[in-house]
Amino acid sequence: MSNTDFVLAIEDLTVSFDGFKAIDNLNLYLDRGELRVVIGPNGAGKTTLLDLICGKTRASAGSIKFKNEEMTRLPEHIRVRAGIGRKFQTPSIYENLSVFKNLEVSFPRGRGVFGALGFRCDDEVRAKVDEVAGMIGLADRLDMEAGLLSHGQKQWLEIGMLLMQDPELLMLDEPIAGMSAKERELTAELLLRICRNRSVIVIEHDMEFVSRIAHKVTVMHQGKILAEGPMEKVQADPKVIDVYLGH
Amino acid sequence: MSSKYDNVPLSPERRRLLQGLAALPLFGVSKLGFGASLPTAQVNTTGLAITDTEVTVGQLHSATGTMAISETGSIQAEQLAIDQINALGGILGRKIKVIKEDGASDWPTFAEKSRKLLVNDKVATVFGCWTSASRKAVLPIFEKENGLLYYPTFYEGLEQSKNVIYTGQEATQQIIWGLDWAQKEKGAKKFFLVGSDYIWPRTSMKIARKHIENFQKGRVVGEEYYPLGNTNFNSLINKIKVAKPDCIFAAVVGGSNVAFYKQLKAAGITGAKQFLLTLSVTEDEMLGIGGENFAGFYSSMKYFQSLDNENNKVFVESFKKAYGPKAVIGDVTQAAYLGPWLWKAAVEKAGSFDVDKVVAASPGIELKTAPEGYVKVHDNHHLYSKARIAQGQADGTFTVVAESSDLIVPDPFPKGYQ
Amino acid sequence: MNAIKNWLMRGGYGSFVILALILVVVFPLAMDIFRLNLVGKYLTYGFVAIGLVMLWGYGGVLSLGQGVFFGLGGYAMAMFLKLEASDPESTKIQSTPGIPDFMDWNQLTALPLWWEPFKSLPFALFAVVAVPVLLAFVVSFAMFKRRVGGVYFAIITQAVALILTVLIIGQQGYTGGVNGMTDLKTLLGWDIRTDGAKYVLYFVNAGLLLGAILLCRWIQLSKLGTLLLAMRDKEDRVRFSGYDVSMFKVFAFCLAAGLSAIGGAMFTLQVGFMSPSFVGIVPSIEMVIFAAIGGRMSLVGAVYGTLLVNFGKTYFSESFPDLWLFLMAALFIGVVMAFPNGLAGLYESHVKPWLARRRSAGAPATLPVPPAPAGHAAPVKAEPALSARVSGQTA
Amino acid sequence: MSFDEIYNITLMQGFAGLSLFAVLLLMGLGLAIIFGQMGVINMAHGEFMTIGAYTIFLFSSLTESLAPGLVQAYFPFAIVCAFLVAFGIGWLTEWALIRHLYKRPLDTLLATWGLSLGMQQVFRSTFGPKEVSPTLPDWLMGSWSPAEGLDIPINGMFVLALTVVVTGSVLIALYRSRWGLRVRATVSNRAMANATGINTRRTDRLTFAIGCGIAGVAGAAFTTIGSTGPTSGSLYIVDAFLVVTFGGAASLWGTVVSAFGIAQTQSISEFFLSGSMAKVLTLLLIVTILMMRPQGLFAAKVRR
Repeated sequence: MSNTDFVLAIEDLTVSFDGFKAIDNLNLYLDRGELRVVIGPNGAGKTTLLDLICGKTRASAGSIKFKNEEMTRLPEHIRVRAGIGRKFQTPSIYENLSVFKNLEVSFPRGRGVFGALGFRCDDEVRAKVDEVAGMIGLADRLDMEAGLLSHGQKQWLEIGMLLMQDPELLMLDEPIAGMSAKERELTAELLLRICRNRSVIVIEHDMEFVSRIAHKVTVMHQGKILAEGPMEKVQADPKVIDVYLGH
Repeated sequence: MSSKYDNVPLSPERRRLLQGLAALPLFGVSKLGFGASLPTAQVNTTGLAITDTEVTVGQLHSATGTMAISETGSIQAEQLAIDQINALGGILGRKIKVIKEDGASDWPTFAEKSRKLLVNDKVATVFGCWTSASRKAVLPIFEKENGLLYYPTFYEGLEQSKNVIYTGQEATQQIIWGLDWAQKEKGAKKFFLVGSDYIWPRTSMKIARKHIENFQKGRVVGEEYYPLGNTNFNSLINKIKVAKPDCIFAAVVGGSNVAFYKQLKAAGITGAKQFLLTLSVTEDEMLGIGGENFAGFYSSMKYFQSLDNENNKVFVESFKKAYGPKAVIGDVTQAAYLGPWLWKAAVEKAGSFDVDKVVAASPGIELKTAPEGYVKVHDNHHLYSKARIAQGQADGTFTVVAESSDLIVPDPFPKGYQ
Repeated sequence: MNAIKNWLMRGGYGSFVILALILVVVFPLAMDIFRLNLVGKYLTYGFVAIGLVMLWGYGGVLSLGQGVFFGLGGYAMAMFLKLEASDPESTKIQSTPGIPDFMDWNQLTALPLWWEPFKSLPFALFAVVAVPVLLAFVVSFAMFKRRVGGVYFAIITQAVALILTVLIIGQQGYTGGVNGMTDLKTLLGWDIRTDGAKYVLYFVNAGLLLGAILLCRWIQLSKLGTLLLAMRDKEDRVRFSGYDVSMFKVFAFCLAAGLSAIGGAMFTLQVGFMSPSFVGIVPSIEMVIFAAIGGRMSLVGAVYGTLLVNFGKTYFSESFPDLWLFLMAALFIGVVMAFPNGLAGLYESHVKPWLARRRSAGAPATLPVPPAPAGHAAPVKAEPALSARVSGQTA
Repeated sequence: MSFDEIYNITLMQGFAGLSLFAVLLLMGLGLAIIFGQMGVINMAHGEFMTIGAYTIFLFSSLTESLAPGLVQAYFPFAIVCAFLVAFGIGWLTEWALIRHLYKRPLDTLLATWGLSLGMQQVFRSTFGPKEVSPTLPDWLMGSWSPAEGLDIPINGMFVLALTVVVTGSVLIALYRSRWGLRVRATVSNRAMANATGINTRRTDRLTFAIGCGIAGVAGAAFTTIGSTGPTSGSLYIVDAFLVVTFGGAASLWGTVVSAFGIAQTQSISEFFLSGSMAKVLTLLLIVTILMMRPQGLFAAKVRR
């Protein structure tokens, strides 16, 4: 397949660790503006899939096209600059820096060595920080050291750091793990808001949460795609039921 | 090191005070007490650290670091000579006081310490240095500050300084006679040259090669250098086996030395089968190598502990008395022992401690009591000395087998060898 | 007044000003030229130490081969000085006059081609920085691109140090071998061995060091500094924020190399020779401990650490040579086990709160500046060694 | 040169490579356990070797003065003692120093470097600055000469045999014993190992001590081919680290292969080049390969 409208097109993707195929001949297509949730039992290869897309792990075979551009051989930072953002499972923020600094550092300017040396925090940066901070509900916490935030706030901050870069594809690995019910609610709203002008892939276990946000659900099992489609359809799929209940 | 060498230097104020007092002509009581012949103002016109009763000298060797292995003997010998001189009443009625500095096997430290000794402590002379590198590091300082250094080690030559008296052999004194002996007595025509990779072995081997090729009409069948501290010589030994030299001519130093001889022995190259002449094994090195590994090989030096003469018997006895019956004396140790005595003779001849006067008086100074026999200072500040060949024994001693009939003239810039 | 005070507080420049005063005013007044020249020599190691603060403290990359760059800078300088000292007149005793003495000893009969450019001072000064930085770039680019880090990087830098030492010693016809390049005399006809020259060189050296600290401080306060710190803790996060992490590390390594090289060149000028004993592993690790004792996060602390260790070394090796190694061992172990952040950390955790308590009534509480260089902790510590050395010297 | 001679030289040169291999492997083995399995960078490894060497020297001196008749027999006992002494000091070191630093690997490097300085000074104060050599039993000296012109060094064979025995025991211990199981469990997942009832602190201490003990054996073996001085250890340390790193830190087989490769490269290039250049060439080769393959020759691919 050459040029498509998909923001992300993954074809025949395989990665093996010493013979063990963590991802096995996988195909996946993602539309612009789509919010896709990937579910599956432990060890299905969900996190590995995100690792492959963002470049943390190198594929053994297959192709990953982002906006029709081949990504498989590119280093991580180039993929990020192309518009792929990734949030890790455990909140990964700079604990010693203030919330403001965390966001400022993520602003996509001055990314080279000398660019970083000459970087100045001007009005444009401040405006963007304020905007994002408002979105993630941390506008009144800008001067706080990030390490002092609550667990949920840390998760939001990391999402905010990604939003600073306006990525076209956002990948979130279990964003609500460890959150209170109230925080989950807020997170769901946040996700629905931010997917308006970008595509989002979310890995999640919480089915209630999934059904609340997902446009489409992909079920993975043993490195392969077991089922794909709207939540209700997938939930009714006997293969899926077998995988979840058979174990 | 024993604590008896830890001399605490006088504080500068105190020293200045003492100097000031000594300069007062009427304040001569102490002089009378010690029966000094000359007033300090007369023997010391350049502000050296000399009082009516004491003359301060420096001693600069490595007490720590890799070179401590080699320099310990020199430290001991110099101290012994100084103790003996003091027991005889000192020099010009003044006892010698030593400021001991540790160069720590580090050349910049040598430079730092030599500057301290000359500039801060104003010592009358320095006994010290062992490696060429340390001497090269301090040389500009001695020339700049007009100090005086007695340097004990046999070395590569190519140097002559107003401010240094070289009490060891320069390269030709150690090499040429030995090679001639090897040719005459052992019929050696094919030589294999082996050395550690630094200036002294390289220069020595350069002289050896020129002598073998141009003067002896012999052949050099191999020339190899190994990094300092190398401990694996098996490949080299195989190269030697391929080349089949009549003589292995070796200048391997330090820890490599031990490995070299142990592995030679293990490869079946022993004194009984192969003629080997070395420039770098003295009684000191023998301790580490072990007599059984060196037995039958030959060493070219000017001094061996087993030398049979009256001076040496007395020297060996007093050395062992001072440092224990197991102490051994190598070539450099003996050369270091000469330093204080040569200085004493020069100072007394000059009638002054002033460096310029001592330097001027030095050429022609003779020492009839040297353990190695008679020595004399040449105009080029090196010593006339004899060359000797000795064979290593299984018990770790050397038996002298040959000795040059005449004193060999030192020639640090030998024509035809450059 | 208040503006200056604020500026000093904000960037942590107060401690910098104190250091500058000590280096430029106190030391020259309190010491004779011999001691001052020694301090000058120590300060050249200070360049390496602040380079390590940037590389190790900020960048999280430990190099055990900084001696390589110190040595290369020093050698580049020494080559120029050696050529100037080897004019045909003063080397007429050689078989080939006009080339450095060690070349003559090694039967070279002409100056090697790659030595030729070092006849020019501008080229030599350029090479002082460029050669080490280039080497640093090649080594680190290859490794950081491949994500070699931590322990592996440290060990490979050691291997590089070993290679260079063996090369320099083995190629003595071109490098002076173990002896190094000695007997350097003049810089464009200006005799660097006189007391006057030593004063001048000391101030140039101190000025450059202070300049280097300001440069590093500026980098620390820039986004680059933030990123270096961020990388040390959350490397992946930085990478997935679109930064090429390896290039930042390469930059830190090149910066440290360039600083070390300047130190090396100043060493050559002040001491009058350069030798391979600085290139090897042992001096490289010793330089790491200078930074560790001062505080790996503090530029000013690193300079105090350097001074303290070297004063200690000089003092102890003069008075108790046997104890020196034990003391050094204790310093290494003690700092690592008890004060991972060195003197600066000690100052931050003990002295500063104490000072704050004493002042707490009047002055407004100071905002904690996280990696602020420590100020007066070190000089207080250094005093015993200093006073012992300084007493009785003419001012 | 006749065919026979070429044949003999080839054999002897081959053995030279083998004995260098044995030396490197013996140096690297203890380190491979400590660095590879525990991630601790023990810069005092060389000094633990020196401890072993001095133990042999002590034994030799004591035997000579107390029971001269036993000079031929003391060596095997002395090697066992070298292991025990180094083991004991390693145990103490882990207790006093290393266990506080597991989370800061670069700091173990600095602390153990300090330790090595201190140990060197202890050696110097105890045994003097000069190098010493133990009196070796006659059966360890000289060469085995199966044919005219062919001499195989006996000390080389001894070191080779010792290396085979030590390496074999380590491999067996690591893959067949309970200690080995515990070590491997701890390496792959410390928290889980702890949870399953493995006393990881005890395992660490034992592992470190065993690594040190092997260093002691290495030092003991080296007395047959080299010298012993207070600073001998520092000669070995970089080589030892290179062997382990080059092999891929976590793999003992890697250490074996890398020691073999380095030894052959060095030994062959020494035969054809000058000694210094051979060293530079070997090191450059190692660094180049490490730059292209930073994980070393053998590295487990782990899903991260």
